Amino acid sequence: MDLQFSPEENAFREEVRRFVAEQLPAPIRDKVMNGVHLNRDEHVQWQRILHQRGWGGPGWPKEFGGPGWMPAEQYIFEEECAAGGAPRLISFGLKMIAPVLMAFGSPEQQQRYLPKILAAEEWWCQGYSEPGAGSDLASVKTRAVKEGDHYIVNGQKTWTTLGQYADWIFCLVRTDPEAKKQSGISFLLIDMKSPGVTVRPIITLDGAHEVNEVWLEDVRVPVENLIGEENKGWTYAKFLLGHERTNIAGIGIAKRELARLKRIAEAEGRLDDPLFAARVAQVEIDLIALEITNLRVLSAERTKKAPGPEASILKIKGTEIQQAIAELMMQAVGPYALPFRQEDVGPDYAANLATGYCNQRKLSIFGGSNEIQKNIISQMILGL
Amino acid sequence: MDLQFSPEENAFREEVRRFVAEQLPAPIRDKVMNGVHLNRDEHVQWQRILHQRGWGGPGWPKEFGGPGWMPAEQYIFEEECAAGGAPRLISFGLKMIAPVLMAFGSPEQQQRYLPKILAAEEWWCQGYSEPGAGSDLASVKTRAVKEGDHYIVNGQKTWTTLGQYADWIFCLVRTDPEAKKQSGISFLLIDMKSPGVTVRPIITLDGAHEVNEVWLEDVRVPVENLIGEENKGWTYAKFLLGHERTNIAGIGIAKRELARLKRIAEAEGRLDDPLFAARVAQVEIDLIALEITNLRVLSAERTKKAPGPEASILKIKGTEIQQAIAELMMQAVGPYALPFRQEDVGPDYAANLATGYCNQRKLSIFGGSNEIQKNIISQMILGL
Amino acid sequence: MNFDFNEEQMALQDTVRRFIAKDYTFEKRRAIRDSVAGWSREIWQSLADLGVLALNIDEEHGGLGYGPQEAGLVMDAFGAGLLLEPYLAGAVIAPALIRRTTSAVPGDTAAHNFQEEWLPKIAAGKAIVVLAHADARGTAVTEANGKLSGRKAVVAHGGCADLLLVSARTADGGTGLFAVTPGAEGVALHDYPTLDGQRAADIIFDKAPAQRVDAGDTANATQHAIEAALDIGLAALCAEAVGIMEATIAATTDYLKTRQQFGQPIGRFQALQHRMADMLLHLEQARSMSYLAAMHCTSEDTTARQRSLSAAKVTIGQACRFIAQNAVQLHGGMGMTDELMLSHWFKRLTAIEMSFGDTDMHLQRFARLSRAA
Amino acid sequence: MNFDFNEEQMALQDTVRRFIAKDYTFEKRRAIRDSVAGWSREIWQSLADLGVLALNIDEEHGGLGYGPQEAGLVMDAFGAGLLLEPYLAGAVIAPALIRRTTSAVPGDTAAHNFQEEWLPKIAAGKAIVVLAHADARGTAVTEANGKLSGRKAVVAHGGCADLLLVSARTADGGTGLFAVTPGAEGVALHDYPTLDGQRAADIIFDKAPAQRVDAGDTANATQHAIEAALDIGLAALCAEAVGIMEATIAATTDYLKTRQQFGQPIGRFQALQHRMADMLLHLEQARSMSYLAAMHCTSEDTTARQRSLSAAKVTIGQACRFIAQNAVQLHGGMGMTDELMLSHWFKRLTAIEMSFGDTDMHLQRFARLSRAA
Repeated sequence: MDLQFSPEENAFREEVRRFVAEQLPAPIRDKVMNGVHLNRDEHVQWQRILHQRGWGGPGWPKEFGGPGWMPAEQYIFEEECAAGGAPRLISFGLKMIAPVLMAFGSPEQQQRYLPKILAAEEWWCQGYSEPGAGSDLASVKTRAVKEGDHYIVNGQKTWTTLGQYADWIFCLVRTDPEAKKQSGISFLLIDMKSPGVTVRPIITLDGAHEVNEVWLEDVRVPVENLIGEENKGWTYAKFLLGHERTNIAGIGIAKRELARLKRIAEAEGRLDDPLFAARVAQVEIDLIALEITNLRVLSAERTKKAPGPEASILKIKGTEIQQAIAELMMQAVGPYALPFRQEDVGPDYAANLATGYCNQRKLSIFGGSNEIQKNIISQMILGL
Repeated sequence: MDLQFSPEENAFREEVRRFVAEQLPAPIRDKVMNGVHLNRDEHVQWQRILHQRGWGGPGWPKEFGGPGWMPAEQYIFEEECAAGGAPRLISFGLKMIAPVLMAFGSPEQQQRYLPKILAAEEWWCQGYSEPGAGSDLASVKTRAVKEGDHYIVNGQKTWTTLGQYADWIFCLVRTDPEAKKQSGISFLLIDMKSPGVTVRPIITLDGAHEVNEVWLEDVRVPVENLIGEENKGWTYAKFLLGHERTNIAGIGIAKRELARLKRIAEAEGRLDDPLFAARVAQVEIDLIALEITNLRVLSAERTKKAPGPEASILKIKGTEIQQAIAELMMQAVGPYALPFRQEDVGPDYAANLATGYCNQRKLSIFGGSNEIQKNIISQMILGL
Repeated sequence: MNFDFNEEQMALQDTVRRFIAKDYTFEKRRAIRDSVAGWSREIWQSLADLGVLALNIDEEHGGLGYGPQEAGLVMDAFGAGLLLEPYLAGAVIAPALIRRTTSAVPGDTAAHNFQEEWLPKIAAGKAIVVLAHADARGTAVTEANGKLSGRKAVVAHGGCADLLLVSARTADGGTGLFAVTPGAEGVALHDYPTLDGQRAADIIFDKAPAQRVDAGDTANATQHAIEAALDIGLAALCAEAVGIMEATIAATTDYLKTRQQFGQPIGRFQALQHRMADMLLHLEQARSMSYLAAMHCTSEDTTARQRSLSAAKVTIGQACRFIAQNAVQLHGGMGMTDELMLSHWFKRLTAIEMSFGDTDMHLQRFARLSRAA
Repeated sequence: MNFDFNEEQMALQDTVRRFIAKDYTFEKRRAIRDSVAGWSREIWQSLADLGVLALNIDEEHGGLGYGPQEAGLVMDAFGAGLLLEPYLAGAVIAPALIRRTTSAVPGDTAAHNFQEEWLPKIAAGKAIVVLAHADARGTAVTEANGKLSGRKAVVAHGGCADLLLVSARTADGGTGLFAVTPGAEGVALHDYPTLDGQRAADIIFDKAPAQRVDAGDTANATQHAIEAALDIGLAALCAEAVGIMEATIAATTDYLKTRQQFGQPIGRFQALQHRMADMLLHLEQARSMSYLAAMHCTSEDTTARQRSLSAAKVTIGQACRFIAQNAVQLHGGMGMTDELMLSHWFKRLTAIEMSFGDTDMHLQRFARLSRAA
């Protein structure tokens, strides 16, 4: 057992750190460092900078244009990007649909879609959840009926993150209504410009427009946009859910936010309050422990490939830590957290803290609620 | 709404306080004040003192020899007894079997048993739980078969608190093995001196002998010892469970223990530690809130009679508070909590703190585990 | 010992509840929130017509002479509808303060005149008076030659005040209370929305003309009077929180009964049932403490009063946090949307926890006062 | 970065695990616990034969020269069996201390002789050396003219020591380390059982003859050496806790699968499943921190070392508390009985949380060190 990174890994960390410091545009870094939402162009700009360096797909193998990194390198990369104030990678293309395309897509599909994801020429979004199917994904109701060389798709997707920016949506659709739950589902790629696709914003409690409803009315989708086999979509969906969980612990981001919390608390004199100082210490300790737990899972993955149910541990603790940090930041500024989206009231760092706290409540709900994660742990790890 | 006690109630409080101060033997008070277990004789001695004053059955109506107090007076009485260091009432006779006898017993049974309970001439214990039926009481397996004017009883009871002192045990027994769960159960009174009754101690983690197994082998019980009707025992059992829950919050005891915690913490200088002081403050605040919640339930009972599902709230918070106090007392003395049942090591007050902490773990398990109480709240109050 | 409200009290609360249900719907509230002012004079007038603005003002000055219990019943009823109008600031705290500061010295005619001028106007809904006191950052305002200079931050409903009562440090080092007209020269007021959809203001005074209205700060009388008025406000705030939490739990219970996942209502899942039970425990403890706060907030024994109110605020603050977070969690994504009342309750409960001193502040104050006692 | 143990390490742990499973059964342990001494020389000799007493002693002195990782693997394996013998005191802390204190000055022959005399004896199981240092109450021992006077309280395994190493305040105000024979005149030792079935002693020194064994306290070298040795002990204690918690969770999982209530195994109830998931989360975080503790406990950077060890102790202490309490709770009454190993794990986990400084102490130390850093 050796908890140290190797000299090569440390050198790589230095390289990434330097790259981020030199290449990340200052306005983007400032926004990220202060918890401000980025717009589409800013995300695209950073992705293209990474792509130019050959780092556009950190988790991708070399054959598809990725750097072919080991998990430890991916981890270091994400940690340094987060620490340096780089935007989170746009996961829907890079981490969700791309692995599915690589594993189950046809060579034509791979060539058509993957390069544009790397180059940020096409933005993807996810069409999994439906109004009646949040945690219970397999009860998807959106119907796709084959007519000649097209599927005609009708239904409604929801909680579609950043769908307002998307060129494409990957969808779970029901192709066999007679089959039992999981077995009649297919996996379709749909052009957002198709007639019949309507995106309606969902405004969240923090006043942000991050998620959407996507309505599909008689949308015609060419059969070549089917991934793999018809009615086998659940297999690909589960595969994707597994991959979505890489870096699920969010260590790099949590470290960056913890540093922000400590700066704010220090500025507000709150670390002189022993209770507040103890709360900050508690979350810092939890994060140290989670980082090691995360590295242990990564280390085990070298032999076992896909993240197992241990990822549920990372999801729960990771989101709890991020939520605790957001809560403490808001708490640290006291009354000045109350002004809502007012950049000209109170100290600079106060403006986003309450909305940040509100926004972070999503972390324990989305991506498989923490209750679902506990089901997974008790059933898959403990066998209950 | 008026949260004050009336002048009459305050005068009554004074009277009880004086009585306890004058009549409670000092050796008993010292034991109670320091969390030392009492023996049978000490319990009996105090009960007889109360009985002489006419206060032997605080919850009893006048017709059976009780003082006929209202809930508020009972509450004041129990609170002052606890504050003054009086032993907890021996509930198995006074609060469990007695209400059942009053409600469902024959006049002969009432005359035979009730006076001896008041006078502490007979000690009762409870025969509800069985090895296979803890929370799930209705799955009782002990069999009673009628042969002429006797029942022949075979089976095993467990967790029988202070059964080693008992003259009588009240038992749930199955008289109709064909009937569905609840409906084949009867309620029997069994003389502990009957041939075939064996009491075996269960030693708990604190080294104490408080609970027992009671084995029943071909025990002959006269039919006149049946309460009410055969196979209707579940009705009486539920009635008893309702009554067991009077004073379930344990406010008086918790107040006394909180005062002990504060004395110990002050002696150890632990209140200068802001974290420890905050933990003590938290439990004190919880207790203030619970006392009012308890009074609200008592106030509502004046019109509704038996304690409703609200008693589950009192059980959960009451036991959490008592457990938290025990935990903090142990924590307060640090290393000196470690010596196990050593009265000659460390400060006087340290000797029982770790065993007390261990012993108090039972509170959230016995009398309907806190998990069962949450089931009751979610189903009976919230309708889930 | 009696926890029942009398018929008059029940009728009062019923009236307010009916008003909220009928005239303060989700849509109506949203329109008010999105208006320029962020509150409605029309609603304010309706509240005056219902008599609730006169509740906390003595009969001598055109009020009804009720106490904190009735204020609590009204605030509890406002809770479910999340009233945006400045009831707490204008109809609870201001009258309590005017009553206490301007009558400290018997026979003070100027003070008496101040009461006679303003209390009837408040009762009738003709004037909104708001206290601008220190926030946690302690930005100070000082007085010199009848003019105020300095800054008050995050003054709840400061923007809608017809008259500001401003606490300021006087030349002799004491605290004085001054009446300032918001439109006066030397007063710059920046009004903005807060997290909960209500309004607050940062106010800068630059030699603003002010009239002293307290009867002098002998033995810290003015400071004590301000604290006493704020404690009456805190008790009312606790009652509002209880009303919101009750509504939040009711809505979440309904949601759990109807929302289907994995072939059954999610309320059948035991882990969620137990969470709801925990939420109910918090609510009932909070309700108990709101009664305690109402009873003790007018006590003359400052230490006992502050100890009780700190205990109440800790219990209620923790309940606000737990219930708000878990109600959103149990609603899943739906709990995050601006479209459901739930997220608005969430935000108001969050704001309440942070107002009047947060949980940690009160927990430590309680520990200090308990040890001293 | 590699979290796998090598084959040698795995074999070592396997050996200890097999020994515990075969030679340290529940019944055997109970008999040892109830014996007059409360521990077994025979078992101690078996541990010597297995080589584990030599683990933390350098090869030069008859040891195997392993480090904290191996000590952790052994302590982890002892955990499930709740070894009563003084491994932590006698085979982890004492060698680390002797190594550090008595070799601070190169060429100190007396010190060298002390190492040569005692380390091989410890490795062979021929001598048990125990450190008697201050407890949280800070009862002091002072040295004058080669004699010690004062009191050490709750010295873990003090009663079974062949030699005590006693920290004492010297005439110059520094800390010295002194070897004292327990049977010597002027030493009164009161040996008693502790909550976890182990032994501790209160020791009173009254002009007890003592031999100074440290090389002088220049720049607090002796104090630092003691702290360094205790930190190595704390890391080993963390590993023991992880072993116990793992066993506790496994036993509770089994119980939930077999115990029937309301017609099904209670492990089917979601609220209990989620509790188990929370326990597992605590365990995995604790395990991570026990690795961190093993890695950092020998660090020369005192601040970084103490910060890491405090973080580890907080995580592990909280896990001990949560897992112990909930394992008993989920076992119901069965969890309370002396008959099941479960209650013994509970008590040892409770004792561990209170040893080497409790959670609050370490949480605050971590906060202090983090801010300073």
